[in-house]
Amino acid sequence: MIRIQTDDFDVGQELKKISSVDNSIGAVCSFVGLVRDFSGPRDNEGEDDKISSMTLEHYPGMTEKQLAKIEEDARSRWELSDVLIIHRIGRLEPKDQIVLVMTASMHRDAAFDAARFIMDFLKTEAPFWKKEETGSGSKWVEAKSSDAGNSKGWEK
Amino acid sequence: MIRIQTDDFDVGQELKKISSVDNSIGAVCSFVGLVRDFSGPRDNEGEDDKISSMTLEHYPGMTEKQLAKIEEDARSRWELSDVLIIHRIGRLEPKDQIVLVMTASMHRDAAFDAARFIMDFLKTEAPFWKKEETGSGSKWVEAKSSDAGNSKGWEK
Amino acid sequence: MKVLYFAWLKEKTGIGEEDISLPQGITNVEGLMEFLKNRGGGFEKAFSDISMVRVAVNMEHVKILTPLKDSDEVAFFPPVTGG
Amino acid sequence: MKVLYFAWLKEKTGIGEEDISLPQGITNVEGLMEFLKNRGGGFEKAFSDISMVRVAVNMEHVKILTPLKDSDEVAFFPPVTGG
Repeated sequence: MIRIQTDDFDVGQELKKISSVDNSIGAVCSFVGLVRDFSGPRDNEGEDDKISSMTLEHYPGMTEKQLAKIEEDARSRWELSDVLIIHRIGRLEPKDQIVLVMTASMHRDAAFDAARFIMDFLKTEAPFWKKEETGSGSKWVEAKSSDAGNSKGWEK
Repeated sequence: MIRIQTDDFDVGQELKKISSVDNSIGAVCSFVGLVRDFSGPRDNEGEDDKISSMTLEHYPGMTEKQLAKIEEDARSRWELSDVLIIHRIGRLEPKDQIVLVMTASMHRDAAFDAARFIMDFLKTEAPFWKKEETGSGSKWVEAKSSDAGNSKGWEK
Repeated sequence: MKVLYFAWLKEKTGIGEEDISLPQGITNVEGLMEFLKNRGGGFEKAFSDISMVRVAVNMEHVKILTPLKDSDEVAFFPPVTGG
Repeated sequence: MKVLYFAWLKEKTGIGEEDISLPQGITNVEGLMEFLKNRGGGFEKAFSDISMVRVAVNMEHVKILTPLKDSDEVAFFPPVTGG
Protein backbone atom coordinates (compact mmCIF):
# COMPACT_ATOMS: atom_id res chain seq x y z
CA MET A 1 0.00 0.00 0.00
CA ILE A 2 1.19 3.50 -0.92
CA ARG A 3 0.30 6.63 1.07
CA ILE A 4 1.43 10.19 0.32
CA GLN A 5 0.38 12.50 3.15
CA THR A 6 1.19 15.66 5.07
CA ASP A 7 0.28 13.99 8.39
CA ASP A 8 2.73 12.13 10.58
CA PHE A 9 2.45 8.35 11.02
CA ASP A 10 2.79 5.95 13.95
CA VAL A 11 5.07 3.02 13.20
CA GLY A 12 3.68 0.98 16.10
CA GLN A 13 0.13 1.28 14.77
CA GLU A 14 1.14 0.47 11.21
CA LEU A 15 3.06 -2.55 12.48
CA LYS A 16 0.02 -3.77 14.41
CA LYS A 17 -2.11 -3.49 11.27
CA ILE A 18 0.39 -5.21 9.00
CA SER A 19 1.14 -8.05 11.41
CA SER A 20 -2.54 -8.89 11.88
CA VAL A 21 -2.97 -9.51 8.15
CA ASP A 22 -1.85 -13.09 8.35
CA ASN A 23 -0.61 -15.64 10.96
CA SER A 24 2.27 -16.64 8.73
CA ILE A 25 4.17 -13.36 9.16
CA GLY A 26 7.34 -14.01 11.14
CA ALA A 27 9.35 -10.91 10.24
CA VAL A 28 8.63 -7.22 9.73
CA CYS A 29 11.36 -4.81 8.68
CA SER A 30 10.61 -1.11 9.02
CA PHE A 31 12.76 1.72 7.76
CA VAL A 32 12.10 5.29 8.85
CA GLY A 33 13.87 8.32 7.35
CA LEU A 34 14.03 11.41 9.56
CA VAL A 35 14.83 15.09 8.97
CA ARG A 36 18.36 15.84 10.14
CA ASP A 37 19.48 19.31 11.16
CA PHE A 38 22.37 19.38 8.68
CA SER A 39 22.79 18.19 5.15
CA GLY A 40 26.44 17.84 4.09
CA PRO A 41 29.35 16.31 5.96
CA ARG A 42 28.81 17.56 9.46
CA ASP A 43 31.98 19.50 10.19
CA ASN A 44 31.86 21.63 7.04
CA GLU A 45 28.93 23.60 8.34
CA GLY A 46 28.46 26.38 10.86
CA GLU A 47 25.41 27.45 12.87
CA ASP A 48 24.00 29.30 9.84
CA ASP A 49 23.80 26.08 7.89
CA LYS A 50 21.67 24.30 10.47
CA ILE A 51 18.39 23.27 8.94
CA SER A 52 15.42 24.92 10.61
CA SER A 53 12.82 23.33 8.34
CA MET A 54 12.38 21.51 5.07
CA THR A 55 9.66 21.48 2.44
CA LEU A 56 8.90 18.38 0.39
CA GLU A 57 7.39 18.81 -3.05
CA HIS A 58 6.29 15.94 -5.29
CA TYR A 59 4.72 15.14 -8.64
CA PRO A 60 1.19 13.92 -7.81
CA GLY A 61 0.25 10.94 -9.91
CA MET A 62 3.78 10.05 -10.94
CA THR A 63 4.79 9.50 -7.30
CA GLU A 64 2.04 6.95 -6.75
CA LYS A 65 2.76 5.30 -10.10
CA GLN A 66 6.50 4.96 -9.43
CA LEU A 67 6.04 3.71 -5.86
CA ALA A 68 3.44 1.15 -6.96
CA LYS A 69 5.92 -0.09 -9.56
CA ILE A 70 8.67 -0.39 -6.92
CA GLU A 71 6.29 -2.27 -4.61
CA GLU A 72 5.28 -4.63 -7.40
CA ASP A 73 8.92 -5.21 -8.32
CA ALA A 74 9.75 -6.04 -4.67
CA ARG A 75 6.82 -8.46 -4.46
CA SER A 76 8.01 -10.24 -7.59
CA ARG A 77 11.50 -10.70 -6.14
CA TRP A 78 10.60 -11.79 -2.60
CA GLU A 79 7.73 -13.62 -0.94
CA LEU A 80 6.07 -10.77 0.93
CA SER A 81 2.86 -10.87 2.95
CA ASP A 82 2.48 -7.11 2.81
CA VAL A 83 4.25 -3.88 1.90
CA LEU A 84 3.55 -0.37 3.17
CA ILE A 85 5.17 2.80 1.87
CA ILE A 86 4.28 6.15 3.47
CA HIS A 87 5.95 9.35 2.31
CA ARG A 88 5.17 12.74 3.80
CA ILE A 89 5.02 15.99 1.83
CA GLY A 90 4.87 19.62 2.89
CA ARG A 91 6.78 21.35 5.68
CA LEU A 92 8.84 19.29 8.12
CA GLU A 93 11.23 20.06 10.94
CA PRO A 94 14.36 18.33 12.26
CA LYS A 95 13.51 14.97 13.90
CA ASP A 96 10.25 14.72 11.95
CA GLN A 97 9.56 11.44 10.20
CA ILE A 98 9.73 11.68 6.38
CA VAL A 99 9.29 8.18 5.06
CA LEU A 100 8.28 4.70 6.23
CA VAL A 101 8.92 1.50 4.33
CA MET A 102 7.53 -1.60 6.05
CA THR A 103 7.83 -5.12 4.65
CA ALA A 104 6.26 -8.24 6.15
CA SER A 105 7.32 -11.76 5.29
CA MET A 106 7.56 -15.27 6.65
CA HIS A 107 11.34 -14.89 6.68
CA ARG A 108 13.64 -12.16 7.88
CA ASP A 109 15.99 -12.18 4.88
CA ALA A 110 13.11 -11.36 2.52
CA ALA A 111 11.84 -8.60 4.83
CA PHE A 112 15.29 -6.98 5.13
CA ASP A 113 16.13 -7.27 1.43
CA ALA A 114 12.79 -5.95 0.23
CA ALA A 115 12.81 -2.93 2.57
CA ARG A 116 16.28 -1.98 1.44
CA PHE A 117 15.45 -2.51 -2.21
CA ILE A 118 12.38 -0.27 -1.93
CA MET A 119 14.34 2.49 -0.16
CA ASP A 120 17.13 2.34 -2.73
CA PHE A 121 14.68 2.73 -5.62
CA LEU A 122 12.51 5.29 -3.84
CA LYS A 123 15.64 7.45 -3.50
CA THR A 124 16.28 7.42 -7.26
CA GLU A 125 12.86 6.89 -8.90
CA ALA A 126 10.18 8.54 -6.78
CA PRO A 127 9.64 12.19 -7.78
CA PHE A 128 10.13 14.03 -4.48
CA TRP A 129 12.29 17.11 -3.97
CA LYS A 130 13.48 18.58 -0.70
CA LYS A 131 14.12 22.25 -0.08
CA GLU A 132 15.97 23.09 3.12
CA GLU A 133 15.64 26.30 5.10
CA THR A 134 18.73 27.40 7.02
CA GLY A 135 19.89 30.58 8.77
CA SER A 136 21.56 31.65 5.51
CA GLY A 137 18.57 31.05 3.22
CA SER A 138 16.91 28.18 1.47
CA LYS A 139 18.25 25.70 -1.04
CA TRP A 140 17.15 22.64 -2.98
CA VAL A 141 18.89 19.49 -1.77
CA GLU A 142 21.21 17.97 -4.34
CA ALA A 143 20.94 14.29 -5.20
CA LYS A 144 23.70 12.02 -3.92
CA SER A 145 25.56 9.94 -6.48
CA SER A 146 25.78 7.12 -3.89
CA ASP A 147 21.99 6.74 -4.14
CA ALA A 148 22.17 6.09 -7.87
CA GLY A 149 24.89 3.52 -7.15
CA ASN A 150 22.72 1.76 -4.56
CA SER A 151 19.80 1.25 -6.93
CA LYS A 152 22.12 0.10 -9.73
CA GLY A 153 23.36 -2.63 -7.40
CA TRP A 154 19.96 -4.38 -7.55
CA GLU A 155 19.85 -4.70 -11.33
CA LYS A 156 19.67 -8.31 -12.40
CA MET B 1 20.38 -0.81 25.19
CA ILE B 2 19.35 -4.39 26.00
CA ARG B 3 15.99 -5.33 27.51
CA ILE B 4 14.75 -8.84 28.35
CA GLN B 5 11.11 -8.71 29.39
CA THR B 6 7.82 -10.60 29.52
CA ASP B 7 5.88 -7.45 28.56
CA ASP B 8 5.06 -6.45 25.02
CA PHE B 9 6.69 -3.36 23.46
CA ASP B 10 5.47 -0.51 21.25
CA VAL B 11 7.73 0.08 18.25
CA GLY B 12 6.30 3.58 17.67
CA GLN B 13 7.18 4.65 21.20
CA GLU B 14 10.65 3.14 21.05
CA LEU B 15 11.25 4.88 17.72
CA LYS B 16 10.18 8.22 19.20
CA LYS B 17 12.63 7.77 22.07
CA ILE B 18 15.52 6.71 19.87
CA SER B 19 15.01 9.43 17.26
CA SER B 20 14.94 12.18 19.87
CA VAL B 21 18.43 11.24 21.10
CA ASP B 22 20.20 13.34 18.50
CA ASN B 23 19.37 15.68 15.56
CA SER B 24 21.85 13.91 13.32
CA ILE B 25 19.82 10.70 13.03
CA GLY B 26 18.54 10.35 9.49
CA ALA B 27 17.73 6.64 9.42
CA VAL B 28 16.19 4.12 11.80
CA CYS B 29 15.87 0.47 10.85
CA SER B 30 13.59 -1.69 13.01
CA PHE B 31 13.23 -5.42 12.78
CA VAL B 32 10.40 -7.20 14.60
CA GLY B 33 10.11 -10.98 14.87
CA LEU B 34 6.61 -12.36 15.42
CA VAL B 35 5.18 -15.71 16.53
CA ARG B 36 3.86 -17.62 13.50
CA ASP B 37 1.18 -20.28 13.77
CA PHE B 38 3.32 -22.94 12.10
CA SER B 39 6.98 -23.86 12.26
CA GLY B 40 8.11 -25.97 9.32
CA PRO B 41 7.41 -25.58 5.61
CA ARG B 42 3.74 -24.68 5.56
CA ASP B 43 2.15 -27.42 3.49
CA ASN B 44 3.73 -30.28 5.44
CA GLU B 45 1.55 -29.62 8.44
CA GLY B 46 -2.07 -30.28 9.29
CA GLU B 47 -4.41 -28.59 11.77
CA ASP B 48 -2.87 -30.52 14.67
CA ASP B 49 0.49 -28.92 14.02
CA LYS B 50 -0.82 -25.36 14.29
CA ILE B 51 0.96 -23.55 17.07
CA SER B 52 -1.41 -22.46 19.82
CA SER B 53 1.28 -20.92 22.02
CA MET B 54 5.02 -20.79 22.57
CA THR B 55 7.20 -20.48 25.64
CA LEU B 56 10.55 -18.71 25.54
CA GLU B 57 13.20 -19.74 28.04
CA HIS B 58 16.58 -18.04 28.40
CA TYR B 59 19.80 -18.10 30.38
CA PRO B 60 19.67 -14.99 32.60
CA GLY B 61 23.02 -13.27 32.72
CA MET B 62 24.43 -14.93 29.65
CA THR B 63 21.67 -13.46 27.46
CA GLU B 64 22.48 -9.92 28.51
CA LYS B 65 26.21 -10.57 28.17
CA GLN B 66 25.93 -12.00 24.65
CA LEU B 67 23.55 -9.29 23.43
CA ALA B 68 25.78 -6.54 24.87
CA LYS B 69 28.69 -8.08 22.97
CA ILE B 70 26.69 -8.15 19.72
CA GLU B 71 25.66 -4.51 20.23
CA GLU B 72 29.26 -3.50 20.89
CA ASP B 73 30.43 -5.38 17.82
CA ALA B 74 27.81 -3.62 15.66
CA ARG B 75 28.83 -0.22 17.03
CA SER B 76 32.46 -0.92 16.18
CA ARG B 77 31.56 -1.80 12.58
CA TRP B 78 29.08 1.01 11.80
CA GLU B 79 28.61 4.59 12.94
CA LEU B 80 25.47 4.22 15.04
CA SER B 81 23.72 6.87 17.13
CA ASP B 82 21.83 4.28 19.13
CA VAL B 83 20.94 0.60 19.32
CA LEU B 84 17.99 -1.03 21.06
CA ILE B 85 17.45 -4.77 21.48
CA ILE B 86 14.29 -6.03 23.21
CA HIS B 87 13.64 -9.76 23.54
CA ARG B 88 10.57 -11.16 25.22
CA ILE B 89 10.49 -14.29 27.36
CA GLY B 90 7.67 -16.40 28.75
CA ARG B 91 4.45 -17.44 27.08
CA LEU B 92 3.52 -15.96 23.69
CA GLU B 93 0.77 -16.56 21.15
CA PRO B 94 0.65 -16.37 17.36
CA LYS B 95 1.03 -12.77 16.09
CA ASP B 96 2.73 -11.72 19.36
CA GLN B 97 5.93 -9.72 19.02
CA ILE B 98 9.03 -11.67 20.13
CA VAL B 99 12.00 -9.46 19.38
CA LEU B 100 12.83 -5.89 18.36
CA VAL B 101 16.16 -4.73 16.99
CA MET B 102 16.31 -0.99 16.29
CA THR B 103 19.37 0.79 14.92
CA ALA B 104 19.71 4.56 14.43
CA SER B 105 22.32 6.18 12.25
CA MET B 106 23.03 9.20 10.09
CA HIS B 107 22.91 6.94 7.05
CA ARG B 108 20.49 4.26 5.94
CA ASP B 109 23.12 1.73 4.82
CA ALA B 110 24.60 1.62 8.33
CA ALA B 111 21.15 1.28 9.93
CA PHE B 112 20.13 -1.59 7.63
CA ASP B 113 23.45 -3.44 7.88
CA ALA B 114 23.67 -3.15 11.65
CA ALA B 115 20.10 -4.35 12.28
CA ARG B 116 20.62 -7.36 10.08
CA PHE B 117 23.99 -8.14 11.64
CA ILE B 118 22.48 -8.02 15.14
CA MET B 119 19.58 -10.29 14.16
CA ASP B 120 21.91 -12.79 12.49
CA PHE B 121 24.07 -13.04 15.62
CA LEU B 122 21.16 -12.96 18.04
CA LYS B 123 19.82 -16.04 16.22
CA THR B 124 23.03 -18.01 16.80
CA GLU B 125 24.62 -16.52 19.96
CA ALA B 126 21.88 -15.38 22.32
CA PRO B 127 20.77 -18.19 24.69
CA PHE B 128 17.01 -18.33 24.07
CA TRP B 129 14.98 -21.49 23.46
CA LYS B 130 11.47 -21.77 22.09
CA LYS B 131 9.02 -24.51 22.96
CA GLU B 132 5.91 -24.69 20.80
CA GLU B 133 2.51 -26.00 21.89
CA THR B 134 0.40 -27.59 19.16
CA GLY B 135 -2.72 -29.75 19.03
CA SER B 136 -0.51 -32.83 19.05
CA GLY B 137 1.68 -31.84 22.01
CA SER B 138 4.65 -29.60 22.73
CA LYS B 139 8.12 -29.63 21.25
CA TRP B 140 11.36 -27.68 21.43
CA VAL B 141 12.05 -25.77 18.23
CA GLU B 142 15.09 -27.01 16.35
CA ALA B 143 17.77 -24.57 15.24
CA LYS B 144 17.96 -23.85 11.51
CA SER B 145 21.28 -24.42 9.81
CA SER B 146 20.58 -21.38 7.60
CA ASP B 147 20.90 -19.20 10.71
CA ALA B 148 24.40 -20.46 11.39
CA GLY B 149 25.23 -19.71 7.75
CA ASN B 150 23.93 -16.14 8.04
CA SER B 151 26.11 -15.27 11.00
CA LYS B 152 29.17 -16.89 9.39
CA GLY B 153 28.68 -14.54 6.43
CA TRP B 154 29.63 -11.53 8.59
CA GLU B 155 33.00 -12.92 9.68
CA LYS B 156 35.84 -10.69 8.57
CA MET C 1 0.54 18.81 -24.50
CA LYS C 2 0.76 19.35 -20.76
CA VAL C 3 4.19 20.49 -19.55
CA LEU C 4 5.07 20.48 -15.84
CA TYR C 5 7.99 21.98 -13.93
CA PHE C 6 9.09 20.98 -10.42
CA ALA C 7 11.47 22.22 -7.72
CA TRP C 8 13.96 24.80 -9.01
CA LEU C 9 12.72 24.41 -12.57
CA LYS C 10 9.35 25.66 -11.38
CA GLU C 11 11.03 28.54 -9.56
CA LYS C 12 13.16 29.55 -12.55
CA THR C 13 10.45 29.28 -15.19
CA GLY C 14 7.95 30.87 -12.82
CA ILE C 15 5.25 28.31 -13.67
CA GLY C 16 4.30 24.87 -12.45
CA GLU C 17 2.26 23.76 -15.41
CA GLU C 18 1.26 24.90 -18.87
CA ASP C 19 -0.64 23.59 -21.88
CA ILE C 20 1.09 23.98 -25.22
CA SER C 21 0.82 22.47 -28.67
CA LEU C 22 3.79 20.41 -29.69
CA PRO C 23 5.72 23.03 -31.69
CA GLN C 24 6.20 22.51 -35.45
CA GLY C 25 9.31 20.45 -36.18
CA ILE C 26 9.86 19.27 -32.57
CA THR C 27 9.89 15.48 -32.41
CA ASN C 28 11.58 14.56 -29.14
CA VAL C 29 12.35 15.71 -25.59
CA GLU C 30 15.67 17.25 -26.54
CA GLY C 31 13.96 19.40 -29.19
CA LEU C 32 11.31 20.53 -26.70
CA MET C 33 13.97 21.52 -24.16
CA GLU C 34 15.76 23.57 -26.83
CA PHE C 35 12.45 25.20 -27.79
CA LEU C 36 11.67 26.10 -24.18
CA LYS C 37 15.16 27.44 -23.56
CA ASN C 38 14.81 29.73 -26.60
CA ARG C 39 11.91 31.49 -24.91
CA GLY C 40 14.64 33.29 -22.95
CA GLY C 41 14.37 34.75 -19.42
CA GLY C 42 13.59 32.21 -16.69
CA PHE C 43 13.25 29.43 -19.25
CA GLU C 44 16.74 30.09 -20.55
CA LYS C 45 18.05 29.87 -16.97
CA ALA C 46 16.08 26.70 -16.21
CA PHE C 47 17.43 24.88 -19.25
CA SER C 48 20.92 26.44 -19.35
CA ASP C 49 22.53 23.16 -18.23
CA ILE C 50 20.40 20.26 -19.38
CA SER C 51 22.66 17.75 -17.61
CA MET C 52 20.92 19.01 -14.41
CA VAL C 53 17.44 18.34 -15.77
CA ARG C 54 15.52 15.07 -15.61
CA VAL C 55 12.47 14.29 -17.73
CA ALA C 56 9.34 12.18 -17.39
CA VAL C 57 6.90 11.50 -20.23
CA ASN C 58 3.50 10.25 -19.10
CA MET C 59 4.95 9.82 -15.59
CA GLU C 60 7.80 7.53 -16.64
CA HIS C 61 11.46 8.53 -16.45
CA VAL C 62 12.84 8.90 -19.98
CA LYS C 63 16.02 9.85 -21.83
CA ILE C 64 16.18 13.06 -23.86
CA LEU C 65 15.94 11.39 -27.26
CA THR C 66 12.49 9.97 -26.42
CA PRO C 67 9.96 10.90 -29.16
CA LEU C 68 6.97 13.09 -28.24
CA LYS C 69 3.39 13.37 -29.43
CA ASP C 70 0.88 16.12 -28.74
CA SER C 71 -1.11 14.08 -26.22
CA ASP C 72 1.89 13.48 -23.95
CA GLU C 73 2.36 14.85 -20.44
CA VAL C 74 5.97 16.01 -20.13
CA ALA C 75 7.60 16.94 -16.82
CA PHE C 76 10.96 18.59 -16.13
CA PHE C 77 12.63 18.39 -12.73
CA PRO C 78 15.99 18.04 -10.97
CA PRO C 79 17.30 14.63 -9.84
CA VAL C 80 14.94 13.39 -7.13
CA THR C 81 15.80 13.78 -3.42
CA GLY C 82 13.01 12.08 -1.50
CA GLY C 83 13.26 9.43 1.18
CA MET D 1 31.23 -25.56 40.26
CA LYS D 2 27.78 -24.43 39.20
CA VAL D 3 26.21 -26.54 36.44
CA LEU D 4 23.10 -25.35 34.58
CA TYR D 5 20.76 -27.14 32.17
CA PHE D 6 18.34 -25.47 29.77
CA ALA D 7 15.44 -26.45 27.49
CA TRP D 8 15.23 -30.20 26.89
CA LEU D 9 18.45 -30.83 28.82
CA LYS D 10 16.67 -29.42 31.86
CA GLU D 11 13.64 -31.62 31.16
CA LYS D 12 15.70 -34.78 30.66
CA THR D 13 18.03 -34.32 33.63
CA GLY D 14 15.11 -33.12 35.76
CA ILE D 15 17.12 -30.22 37.19
CA GLY D 16 17.88 -26.67 36.14
CA GLU D 17 20.92 -26.09 38.28
CA GLU D 18 23.25 -27.91 40.66
CA ASP D 19 26.45 -27.30 42.59
CA ILE D 20 29.10 -29.95 42.25
CA SER D 21 32.83 -30.24 42.85
CA LEU D 22 34.86 -30.74 39.71
CA PRO D 23 35.20 -34.54 39.81
CA GLN D 24 38.63 -36.08 40.29
CA GLY D 25 40.44 -36.51 36.96
CA ILE D 26 38.03 -34.36 34.94
CA THR D 27 39.91 -31.54 33.20
CA ASN D 28 37.66 -30.33 30.40
CA VAL D 29 34.07 -30.01 29.18
CA GLU D 30 34.13 -33.30 27.33
CA GLY D 31 35.20 -35.11 30.49
CA LEU D 32 32.44 -33.45 32.49
CA MET D 33 29.83 -34.47 29.92
CA GLU D 34 31.06 -38.07 30.10
CA PHE D 35 30.93 -37.95 33.91
CA LEU D 36 27.34 -36.59 33.89
CA LYS D 37 26.21 -39.15 31.31
CA ASN D 38 27.56 -41.94 33.51
CA ARG D 39 25.15 -40.94 36.25
CA GLY D 40 22.60 -42.84 34.13
CA GLY D 41 18.83 -42.24 33.94
CA GLY D 42 17.81 -38.80 32.70
CA PHE D 43 21.44 -37.72 32.54
CA GLU D 44 22.30 -40.58 30.24
CA LYS D 45 19.42 -39.54 27.98
CA ALA D 46 20.39 -35.87 28.05
CA PHE D 47 23.95 -36.58 27.00
CA SER D 48 23.31 -39.59 24.73
CA ASP D 49 24.15 -37.57 21.61
CA ILE D 50 26.58 -34.83 22.51
CA SER D 51 26.45 -33.42 18.97
CA MET D 52 23.06 -32.02 20.04
CA VAL D 53 24.47 -30.30 23.12
CA ARG D 54 26.00 -26.82 23.26
CA VAL D 55 28.13 -25.57 26.14
CA ALA D 56 28.92 -22.25 27.79
CA VAL D 57 31.61 -21.72 30.39
CA ASN D 58 31.22 -18.52 32.41
CA MET D 59 28.52 -17.44 29.96
CA GLU D 60 30.69 -17.72 26.85
CA HIS D 61 30.10 -20.30 24.12
CA VAL D 62 32.92 -22.85 24.15
CA LYS D 63 34.07 -26.03 22.42
CA ILE D 64 34.08 -29.34 24.28
CA LEU D 65 37.85 -29.48 24.75
CA THR D 66 37.81 -26.29 26.83
CA PRO D 67 39.57 -26.84 30.19
CA LEU D 68 37.57 -26.44 33.40
CA LYS D 69 38.34 -25.29 36.92
CA ASP D 70 36.26 -25.66 40.05
CA SER D 71 35.15 -22.00 40.11
CA ASP D 72 33.61 -22.15 36.62
CA GLU D 73 29.92 -21.85 35.78
CA VAL D 74 29.11 -24.46 33.13
CA ALA D 75 25.85 -24.54 31.18
CA PHE D 76 24.49 -27.22 28.84
CA PHE D 77 21.75 -26.45 26.32
CA PRO D 78 20.52 -27.21 22.79
CA PRO D 79 21.41 -24.93 19.85
CA VAL D 80 19.72 -21.59 20.51
CA THR D 81 16.39 -20.72 18.85
CA GLY D 82 15.60 -17.15 19.89
CA GLY D 83 14.74 -14.16 17.74
